[in-house]
Amino acid sequence: MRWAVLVFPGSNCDIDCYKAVEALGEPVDYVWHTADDLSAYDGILVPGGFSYGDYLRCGAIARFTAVMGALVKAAEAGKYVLGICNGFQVLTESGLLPGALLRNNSLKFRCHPADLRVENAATPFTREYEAGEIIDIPIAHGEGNYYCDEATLAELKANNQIVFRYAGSNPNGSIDDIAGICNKAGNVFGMMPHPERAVSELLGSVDGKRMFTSILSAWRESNGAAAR
Amino acid sequence: MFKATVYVTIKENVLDPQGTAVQGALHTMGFDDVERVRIGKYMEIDLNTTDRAEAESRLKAMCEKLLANTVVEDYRFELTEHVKEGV
Amino acid sequence: MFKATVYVTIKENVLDPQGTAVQGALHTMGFDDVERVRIGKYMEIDLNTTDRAEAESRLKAMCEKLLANTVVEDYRFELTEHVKEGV
Amino acid sequence: MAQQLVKEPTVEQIEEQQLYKQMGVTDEEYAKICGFLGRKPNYTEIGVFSVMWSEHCSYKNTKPILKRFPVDGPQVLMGPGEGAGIVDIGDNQAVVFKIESHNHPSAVEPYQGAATGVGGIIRDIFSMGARPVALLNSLRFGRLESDRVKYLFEHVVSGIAGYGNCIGIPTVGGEVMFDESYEGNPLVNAMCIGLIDHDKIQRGVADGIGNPVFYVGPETGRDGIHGATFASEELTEESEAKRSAVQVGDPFMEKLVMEACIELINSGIVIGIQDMGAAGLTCSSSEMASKAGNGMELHLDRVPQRESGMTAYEMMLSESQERMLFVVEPDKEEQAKAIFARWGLHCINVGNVTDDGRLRLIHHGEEVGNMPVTALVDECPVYNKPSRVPAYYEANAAIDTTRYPEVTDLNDALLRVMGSPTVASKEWVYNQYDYMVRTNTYVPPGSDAAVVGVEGTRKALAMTTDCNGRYVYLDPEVGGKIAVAEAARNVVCSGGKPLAITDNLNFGSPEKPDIFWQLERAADGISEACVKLNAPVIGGNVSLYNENAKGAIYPTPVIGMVGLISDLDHITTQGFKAEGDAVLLLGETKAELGGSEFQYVLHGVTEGRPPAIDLDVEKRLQDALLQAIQSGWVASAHDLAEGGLAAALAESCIAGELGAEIAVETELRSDVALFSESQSRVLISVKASQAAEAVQFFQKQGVPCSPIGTVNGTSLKVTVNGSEKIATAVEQIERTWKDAIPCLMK
Ligand SMILES: Nc1ncnc2c1ncn2[C@@H]1O[C@H](COP(=O)(O)OP(=O)(O)O)[C@@H](O)[C@H]1O
Ligand SMILES: [Mg+2]
Repeated sequence: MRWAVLVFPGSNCDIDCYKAVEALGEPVDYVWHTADDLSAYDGILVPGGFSYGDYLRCGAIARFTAVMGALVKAAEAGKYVLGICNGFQVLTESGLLPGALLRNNSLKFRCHPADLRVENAATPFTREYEAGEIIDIPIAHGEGNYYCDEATLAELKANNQIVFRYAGSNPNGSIDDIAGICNKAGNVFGMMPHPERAVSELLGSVDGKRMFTSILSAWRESNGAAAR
Repeated sequence: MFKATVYVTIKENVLDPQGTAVQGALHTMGFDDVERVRIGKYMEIDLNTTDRAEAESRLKAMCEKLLANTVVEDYRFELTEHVKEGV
Repeated sequence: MFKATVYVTIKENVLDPQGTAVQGALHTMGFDDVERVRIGKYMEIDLNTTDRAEAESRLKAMCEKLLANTVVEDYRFELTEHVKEGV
Repeated sequence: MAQQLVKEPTVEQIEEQQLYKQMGVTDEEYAKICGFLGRKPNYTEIGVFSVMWSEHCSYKNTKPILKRFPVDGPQVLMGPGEGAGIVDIGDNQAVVFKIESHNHPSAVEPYQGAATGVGGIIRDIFSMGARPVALLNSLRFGRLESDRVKYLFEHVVSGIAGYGNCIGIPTVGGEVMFDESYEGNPLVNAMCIGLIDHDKIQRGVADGIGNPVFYVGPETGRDGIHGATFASEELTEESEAKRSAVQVGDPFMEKLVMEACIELINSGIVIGIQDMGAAGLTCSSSEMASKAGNGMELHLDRVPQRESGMTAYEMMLSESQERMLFVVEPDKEEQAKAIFARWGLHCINVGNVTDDGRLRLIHHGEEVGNMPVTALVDECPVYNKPSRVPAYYEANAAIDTTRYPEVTDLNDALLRVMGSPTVASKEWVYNQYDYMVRTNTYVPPGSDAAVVGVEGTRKALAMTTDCNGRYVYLDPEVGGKIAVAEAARNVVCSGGKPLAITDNLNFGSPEKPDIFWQLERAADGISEACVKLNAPVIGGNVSLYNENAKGAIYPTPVIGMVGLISDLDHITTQGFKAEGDAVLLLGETKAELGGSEFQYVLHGVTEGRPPAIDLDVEKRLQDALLQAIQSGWVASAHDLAEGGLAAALAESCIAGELGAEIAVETELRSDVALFSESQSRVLISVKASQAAEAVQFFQKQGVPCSPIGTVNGTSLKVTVNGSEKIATAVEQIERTWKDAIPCLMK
């Protein structure tokens, strides 16, 4: 499975995402924001950080880069797209995921371990988790307060698009304790917590690892066991 | 040359955490008469064009595409013509 | 009841990195006629008072103390009287 | 827009009206400058001299003091002098670090002041060619009660967070202390740590006559003009009026500049590179020329300008942020431009290296400045300020620190000490910092030292900042020693071997003999401890004139230390690990409450002599502890600092989410025994089965070691000589400790 990690000016979790995939032993490339073709890749990570300094709104400016045009095509083609933190914000800004991420209700940047409940373990991103399982994946954001209108929320629920909720206290005020959602088709997923920061005991948790192995096994399955 | 002022405000029914926090702070500071605070953005943009209609349509496009996130924000703008000084 | 609109802008000679970044983005999006972008804040505040002079002086105090950081920002405000609906 | 007509004072006006005095230049200095020039300086020139000869750039008052520091050691690859010091960590790798203050800007505009402080220290690190991997900060504020202090604290922290988080360098540790001494004059010191391969080390030299000099980064505005002199003055009401001197940071821009500069350096074409920090273009150009023994010619019309009508004076003195100056060979220009273009940046040729040893400034086709580089950089007069033993110091000798009646409710005393903002949990602070980005933070904030892994190896770096200003005030020499010893102890407790230190001397006005005495004595203490603990000074910073209406702040020489953990298995944290483990106290407890948190919180005073320190004892303790940790049988280690044994026990319980049953045998009064801040003590825990062996091991090394109890249950229970003094649920202590700062900040 070929992986891409997008790099925008101001991305800063690109290296961490790259390392997390590299640890799987899978081929992975950094793909610069000026690239306009992602067809070589099966999985695309939109990393965290402060693309374009988070100026105006988080993810607002990154959305207009060339690579985002390619990303929309890749998403339509059914490729796996995972947006983490700022990557999630980019995905909502670009309309690949519904809703918006507002300022944390504390108005403060918050960085700490967070408990998440796996609400949907049937997505390509979460198949190696148990439904209802509580996992420990850290957050680090100032604008993770997920918002959408009533109708969208009802739709998210009806389609099982809410993948993670905060278990325990909600760190940012997000609607319905949402921590991560996927699109209707299930191949585009955005979350505020950082699975790439929970991949070794030294980092305090290994619960993020299964996100990457989930994607890999989903891809292998849909591409036949013979796939690399 | 046009000078545009763009107002981006949070939609009426969307929570405004910053406004709420500022209101709370004003109360603790003794400004109890503050009933409601909403915080938006105020942008000043200089546009190098002489055609008002054109300026308007371009500004609208900028707002829709970039300056506001219409999922949660409303926008409006004003345009005033400026004659360039000097030359 | 007064409705105040407060404009907080970055002082003329102070760097506005956000405005610069947005200007750059507008350029890459093809809005080359944008010459300058400055981004400030726009606040709407409801004040439960009937005395205009009082409203003004309180608003000034709020701006100086909290709403604007006068080290790097300027502010101005407008007040309009509103008659409370209903009741 | 009509150009603003700037009328600069003439050469004669500068002299007749003594305008140089407003820039902090004395009559004698003015005369010297005239001598160096062979004529009278114009406005631009006197401006350039004034910043280069300010304390901040020239160390004219502190050079004799800095000379006392030990700066050598086999591990040191580069000592003080460049942007940052460099220490070998083996395998062709090295660690680069430095600390810097932004006290005065933060007092005036806390968010931007702190943010640009962080931005500045990061530039110091990457301009050496290193990749910044971690940030720390050391903060001091007045009592966390007044609105102004809360405002400063809140915005300083969010400024640090705003910059570090955006640029993507984890902020992994630091310290915060609150004491009325810092009222109105907060301290904001930021430290950055980077990693580099030996062969990539850069210097800020303008070598190669005729080589082009490039400017990269955002446009120059009228920001922070006279920032360096501002940093060298006392804060007064008038400094409020100088508010325009505060610069605004753009961490996004710095991220681009940083990545591009690292790429440029890795390409191998850079001859010299330096950041434009204090005194901007002036300092970077003259220092780069001076280090190469060359001159430099700058064409100011080519300097990118944000505002119209800028004068030469303004451009030379601007402290606009995120700018760098570098030299490459002429045929490498295109390569450099291509690297910056990829990051959306332009580099601009603003001048050339010359052979005449002069800094020459050309503006609008005219030479507007021509000064000898050596005069600017090396010839600033050095002053040996008078020094005098302060009366308060003499008076304190007579004070018995146990003169207050015994405090008997020690449960209450413990909660009060744990709830004091200085001791309380700093989670409110560090949860605003992204301390995990880059995924090498193995010990996050909350333990004695932070630990950051060296990627691709089994090594890690332990890092900490420490200084107890109360001790330094009560006895500068002892306090200076303790600051170094405590930093080293924190590193050792985390499993590291101290490598070197960087220091930030935050003091009052050196014009006052009492203050100068503090400086001298503190420097002596620091030096002695550095020699003993084998941790030379590889760089630092001086911030003087830290005064408020009531006088000078407590002398606060903040020590930033980095240690090497040779194997990840040695990483040790302060939390108790397992039910049943034995708790051992290393070191000896004496009746030492002078300058303690207990004295401050319970009795409301800071008086007497601080705890004594014997550096031989300290060294023995640290060597033995490190050896024990490396042997693998130390479950937890925590150094005893503010709040003494009682606070250390509570902290180890809270971090481990475990209780402990402790029995202390002592000849001291109970409150003294539990809250004394005697030095050279560490609390460790080991498996019960290894306790006897552990005691033997330490005793053989000459380190006092007493088994004092067991990790057990959910409460902290302490008896002294058999009678119960403390019995409180860990959960309750934790609440008090964790809620203290958030409650005050509500
Ligand atoms: N300003 C700060 N920034 C980041 N971390 C901090 C800050 N202040 C304190 N901490 C962290 O909180 C913990 C406790 O700090 P402190 O009480 O000073 O510890 P110690 O006494 O062991 O040096 C440490 O891990 C420290 O790094
Ligand atoms: Mg300590």
